[in-house]
Amino acid sequence: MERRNFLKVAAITGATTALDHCGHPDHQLIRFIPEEDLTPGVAEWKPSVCTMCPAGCGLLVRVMEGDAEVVRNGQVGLMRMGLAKKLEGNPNHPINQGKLCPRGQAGLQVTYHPDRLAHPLKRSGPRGSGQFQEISWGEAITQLVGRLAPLRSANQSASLAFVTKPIRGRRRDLMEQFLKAFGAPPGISFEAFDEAVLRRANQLSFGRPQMPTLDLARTNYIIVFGADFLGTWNSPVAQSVGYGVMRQGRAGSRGKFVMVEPRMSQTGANADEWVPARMGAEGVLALGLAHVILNQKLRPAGDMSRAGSLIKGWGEGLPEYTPQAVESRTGIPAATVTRLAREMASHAPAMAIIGGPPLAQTNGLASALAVNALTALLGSVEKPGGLLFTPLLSSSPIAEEGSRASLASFAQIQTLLEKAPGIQALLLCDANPVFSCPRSAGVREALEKIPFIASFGNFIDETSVLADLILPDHSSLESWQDNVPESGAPEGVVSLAPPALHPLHTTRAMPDVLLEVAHQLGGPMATALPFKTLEDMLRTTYGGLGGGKKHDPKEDAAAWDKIKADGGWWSAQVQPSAPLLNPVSHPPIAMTEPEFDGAEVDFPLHFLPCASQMLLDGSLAHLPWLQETPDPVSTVMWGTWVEINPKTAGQKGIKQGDVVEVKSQHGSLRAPALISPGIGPGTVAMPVGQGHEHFGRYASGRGANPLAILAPMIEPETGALAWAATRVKISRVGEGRLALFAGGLRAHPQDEGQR
Amino acid sequence: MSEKTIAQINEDLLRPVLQTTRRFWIAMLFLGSIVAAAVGAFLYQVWNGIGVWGINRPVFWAFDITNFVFWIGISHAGTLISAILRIANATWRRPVTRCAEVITVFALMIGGIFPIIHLGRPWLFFWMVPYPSERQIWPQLRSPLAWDFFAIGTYLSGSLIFLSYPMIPDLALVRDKVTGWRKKLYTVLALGWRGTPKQWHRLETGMHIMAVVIIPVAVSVHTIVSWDFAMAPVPMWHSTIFGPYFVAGAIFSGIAGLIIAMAFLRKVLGLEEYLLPIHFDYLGKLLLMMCLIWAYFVFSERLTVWYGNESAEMAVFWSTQRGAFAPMFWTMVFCNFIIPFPLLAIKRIRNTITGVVIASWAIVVGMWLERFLIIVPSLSHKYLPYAFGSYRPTWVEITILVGSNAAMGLLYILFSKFVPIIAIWELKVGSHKPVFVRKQVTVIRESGGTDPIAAEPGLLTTDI
Amino acid sequence: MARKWGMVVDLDRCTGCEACVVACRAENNVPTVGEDQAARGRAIHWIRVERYWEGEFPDVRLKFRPILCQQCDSAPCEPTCPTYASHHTSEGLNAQIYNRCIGTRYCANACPYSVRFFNFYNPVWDKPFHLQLNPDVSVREVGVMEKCTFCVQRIQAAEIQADAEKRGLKDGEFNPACVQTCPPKAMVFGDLNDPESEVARLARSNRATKLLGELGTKPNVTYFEAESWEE
Amino acid sequence: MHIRYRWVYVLLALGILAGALVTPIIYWAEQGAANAAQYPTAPVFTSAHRSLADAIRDFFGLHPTPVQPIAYTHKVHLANGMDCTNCHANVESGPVAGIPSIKLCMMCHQAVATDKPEIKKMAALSARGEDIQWQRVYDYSPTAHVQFNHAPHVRAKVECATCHGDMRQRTVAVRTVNMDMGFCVNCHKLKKVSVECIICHF
Repeated sequence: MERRNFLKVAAITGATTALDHCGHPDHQLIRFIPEEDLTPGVAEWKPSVCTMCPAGCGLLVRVMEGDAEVVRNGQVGLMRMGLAKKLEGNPNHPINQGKLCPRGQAGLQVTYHPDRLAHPLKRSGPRGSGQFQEISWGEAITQLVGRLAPLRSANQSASLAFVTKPIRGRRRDLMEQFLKAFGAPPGISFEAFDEAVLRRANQLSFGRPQMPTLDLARTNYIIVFGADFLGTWNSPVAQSVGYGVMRQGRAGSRGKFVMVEPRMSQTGANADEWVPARMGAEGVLALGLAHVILNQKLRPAGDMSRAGSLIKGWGEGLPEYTPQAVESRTGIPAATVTRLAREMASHAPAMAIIGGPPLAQTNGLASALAVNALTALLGSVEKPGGLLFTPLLSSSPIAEEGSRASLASFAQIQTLLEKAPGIQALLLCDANPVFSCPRSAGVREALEKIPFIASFGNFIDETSVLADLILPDHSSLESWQDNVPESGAPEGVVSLAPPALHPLHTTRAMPDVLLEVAHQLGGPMATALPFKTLEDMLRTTYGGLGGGKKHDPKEDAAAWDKIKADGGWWSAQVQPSAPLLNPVSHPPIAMTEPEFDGAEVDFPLHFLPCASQMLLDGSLAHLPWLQETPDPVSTVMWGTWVEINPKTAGQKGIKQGDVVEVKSQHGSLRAPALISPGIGPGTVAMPVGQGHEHFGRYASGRGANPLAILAPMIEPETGALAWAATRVKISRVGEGRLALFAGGLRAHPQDEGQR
Repeated sequence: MSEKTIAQINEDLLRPVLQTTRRFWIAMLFLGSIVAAAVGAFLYQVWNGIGVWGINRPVFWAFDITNFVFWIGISHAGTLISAILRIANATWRRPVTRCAEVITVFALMIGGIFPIIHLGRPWLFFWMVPYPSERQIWPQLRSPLAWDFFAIGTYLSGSLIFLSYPMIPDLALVRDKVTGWRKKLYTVLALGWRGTPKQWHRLETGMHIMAVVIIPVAVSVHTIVSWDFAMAPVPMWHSTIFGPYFVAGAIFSGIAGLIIAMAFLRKVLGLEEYLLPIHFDYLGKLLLMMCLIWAYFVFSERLTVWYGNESAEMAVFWSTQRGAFAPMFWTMVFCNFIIPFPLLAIKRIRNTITGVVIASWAIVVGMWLERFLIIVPSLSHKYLPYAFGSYRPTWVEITILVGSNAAMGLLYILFSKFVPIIAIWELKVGSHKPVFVRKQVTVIRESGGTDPIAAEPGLLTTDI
Repeated sequence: MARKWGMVVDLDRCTGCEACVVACRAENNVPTVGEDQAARGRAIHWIRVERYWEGEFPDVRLKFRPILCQQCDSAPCEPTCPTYASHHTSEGLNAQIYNRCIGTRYCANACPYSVRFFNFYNPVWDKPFHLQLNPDVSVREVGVMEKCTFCVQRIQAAEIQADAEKRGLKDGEFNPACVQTCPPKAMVFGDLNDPESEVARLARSNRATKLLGELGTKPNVTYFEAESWEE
Repeated sequence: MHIRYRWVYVLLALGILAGALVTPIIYWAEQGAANAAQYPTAPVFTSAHRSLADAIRDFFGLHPTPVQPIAYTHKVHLANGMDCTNCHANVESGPVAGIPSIKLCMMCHQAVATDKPEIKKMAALSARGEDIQWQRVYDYSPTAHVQFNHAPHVRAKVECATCHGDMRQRTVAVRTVNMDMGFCVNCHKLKKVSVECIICHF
């Protein structure tokens, strides 16, 4: 149907062009003189940095000459220019070692997306109507300056706020410096699946407020509590590479992988043993394991670090966490607990990891500390085959970020909302809190009150649709990129690369815009940000790296060129440094029971939103490649689903594909049901990512957004959103349709009974 | 029959050819529009792509090939039957042969079109034809589809000869009865038939040779059609039983088709005195036998699969016995066995034409379902369950299916409009002593007419 | 001796992440068909990751298996094609020649692995997505069958390059897109006729199994089944 | 035929017409519905033919002769001692021979033959910052799925003229050699190189 229309359009408008070397370009268009001279038909591989998630993988971009329809000074024409044809991992990069995840592979589509904003826009209709009109860059920047200058003169500069997607690198520093110089509070780095709890826990347990690096390649035993480390969590590519080695890369020693999670994820599917513990009870299980190890003296007690001292009753050998007690609280047989404990103790190096759902509980921090203590007990902190921490370069923004990590982005957003009436101007950079926060948090309503919103993102999404002014950024391939990865490699890494492509549209790099604004604001702003462009800034920061100690300009220049050619800088010299000084002291924590929103009688089911392997937190839902790639577990394409255990479905009379209503105390949504044996009868799961109102033609009006109906439950200490702490009820609404790629469920159809 | 005089026979059998009724035009109108709609549907498909059909991955074949096999099956009534009966010298065959042979030719034409319609790029169908081109490539002769091309080609041309050969005397007969443009037309068609002994002799021998030749061809055609499936490693396709199974099924549905056609002619053209209950009785017996053979094949096919209990095949098996396709499967069994068996087995019912016709209708429907059930369930349950699928037809496929049936009717009616649908001369030969062929020689020389018994006996002696 | 391209897939390494699926789409101009067509079973994935459930909750398992064209030595799809569009090359590839394909779809029916995909409509790319299309791979049109080619464009490019430099191909000098991107390095590609190549070495291993080998298709893709942990 | 049946012909015609119309009607109906359902569609790239005429031309392998914006004369340039590779620089190294941008032309023609009308045209273009819209002369229909690579052919000592004719005699390039598959296959056979389909078609 769809394609038939496209065909008709094509046939009628004659919109057909053909690949430049095997067809005829549109004749009516004029040709511009190409800016560069590439060898036609020959591919060039240029380094870049993947920005689909914060992991900071190194890219090689396959650039080939081609004809692009471009607009140059108001005129449409064909331009022969370098076009990105394929993304591959940079084989020399220490994090992804030449590999890429599906999301990284799809990064190409961001640059060539038909709904990408091609030029600055200003709002022409009422707020949120999505009506904008095209303006020039000059006008756009004047408008922005015109809004910001008065704030400073009226010394309301504190009333400027900045919300950005998590960026690790100089861009982020630039924002911070801009805000500091302006006199505004620090920017808010917003992530939907917040890792603040884990950062906090690592800071308390190990003195490192950052995500861990897993030395899977050398580990013999890994027990994972909820962390989707082969799919979407932390630095998935680096972890997958290590996982491959752990499985079959070492002669004779195949490591064991135990997964503890309530619903089978793509990661869990690979586990040797899959342990569906009760939601929120993961910490208890961890302590149960520790109990066995401690009391059976399976590990020298000497390894008991301060990680242990943070747990109430650790010194006494965790008397309340006998296997039987654990069985009653987690639903995991005592025998299993004992066996697992023995196994992991006798297969050093062994490690325990926590992430994802267990941390999204009211007792998330306690669970994290419990698991950290277990890892410490196993003696694999900052040891080969254990938890490592990527050394943070002195120049890295993470150190600073870390000190802030104690406050989760949800908490930061909430404080922002509280201050909202006082805020005069808001700057957005690809962050989408309206989509990613529970509707009950009222983000949209609060933002609508802010008199002026400017967005740097290059797509219209639920948040930037509220903007009055849009200054679209280049795509990541078109601009300078740098990233100081928080985790993923044992050595210090800077991912850095010059633009791989000439800009396709009349966009501008956000840092350059900020710099220009700063200069136009003049005074202290100009002096605080002396750089002309991001490139200057990057060079002054990293130019010295790898150069000689005594900064000889010639040597530095060579080093700089090398960094640009390599796509970054990394060095084994930067060893894991000693734990940070002034460790945060903290009273011991008791493993409390998790609290859930919604009484069990009215809302009998746990509701588990889970990161989508393809669409991540929804920030990639606009890419058709990812939309059409079947989810690995459900094989659903182009949609959302509610994952229900066959028993639960049977009771409610729900069949595969039926539309069901999921109702929480804070809202309800509708989505087709997916009957899956991989989830317990007491839980329903939904992938995050669909349910966009405004996010390009491929995502808009598709599926439902589970985050919307969440209760505003938080982990008290960090203020992180406890997104797995909501209870719901479900009911069948009627017939529906799922675009499933898989036919059968099982390898032997008979298992499903006679078909 | 012998009490009917030659004049009456001519009168009765030439009537449809010589005068056009209103009913004829209305039929043409009706069928014509349906056929036109089907042609439109096909053009629509060519313009948009075959995606307008319901086919998908893994069910790449459905209605298209079902119709193909079905029509090729129908085609097995005519030529095969009449050939066998000729050789067996069954005299009751005489009124039946032509309307049977016509079915063959038209069914083949219609069936033969489907492999072209079903192509993703129909305009390139001629690549299946071996012809020298600058590309220096020939068709892949290992492909059953290529075999189909040759088999059907042979069978069609064979059947055409088999049909048109004995038409000559009757065309000549018409030639002598009509005037104007039609005179010219039939003069050409009659190929200068003058009924000389040589001509009669050649006709007879020709028919005998063709009858012998056409039987193995007919058998081979449907065997080869069955190989389209049997040669592919698809669960429940890859089976040795398919050859005979398909041939049996073909003759089964073919006879049913023939009976329906005969009943139709009998009513519409008022041939009650020519197509007698006895014919339906005989054909009914034949049909009964085929019904049993068919049932036997289905049973043994199912039994061996079930007993073999091979995982992939069982998936298909259960989908037809209890699964999504079960309703169709049991309808098929009902139509092909439960209904026809008693109707045909009980003599009293078999002698009523109605009973036989009802059975035939059931069988035609049932056999179409059988073809469908051979193709779709297997394709939707191949070896890897992950790639299982299902199928739902679209209006395009349905229109084309209906259109193909309308086309059959259209062609059949048109034919009966232009050629006596019952072989007049055979009837006459049947109703007189064998010696007459000799007598008639002189007559013809005398009167120049072709009507064997035109002149009175008296003339004979004087003229020789 | 002529080359014979083959692949080994280690299911114990495969995590089912589907990076291979997207990489293949990017490299080979595989079109997206949209939700409606996808729901009708017309989505095209030259390589797919099959998943099979075992058991019931809580003792439930999920197994992944990437499936691409197995490039069979005696491929059922080849003899079925009446026009030679599907045929075997001297380097053991299972070629699909788009321009020769008339769309009988017989090959797809005959393929036991269901790895052949048909263009039910003309593929479309909303501009400017088409700027990404790989000029080394042709864009298929309606009515044409398509399938994994082992990235034949990369094979040919490498061979032409090697000839230009008057040398042979080095093992692992190039890889198909799926192999190149596979994060846990579950796939290995190379020349099976070169006994020194890694893929040949692995193919000789005692872990080697063939998918549906019992059908006698002689696949050139070898699978290493997932192993279980023992102390 | 009898006169009183004339009305039947009319009916017959109408009936068949109606039948033929059924599908287009449904088609347009569907189109309407679909368009309503569609998000605003940007112009698309598709492998569909632009028009029925295009499809037919493609089917019979007809190549319209392109009209070049500038009457470039190969004859003169080659006579002045230039070489094919001066402009088609990548023919030895890459798959595509390449056509230079107007920059290269202007290098000489700022000085050379500036008075000639064609050169004036070109100068005007480059002044406007536009390139010359050269039209392809030799190309394969997309439906031919040919992946041609110049370099190996040049390395195999195939003369340019073998496929492109003797350009020393030509002004504007026109399709002198009919590059159908037979042309390629014959040469491949002659030179004993593989004629496997996959060599060119993928």
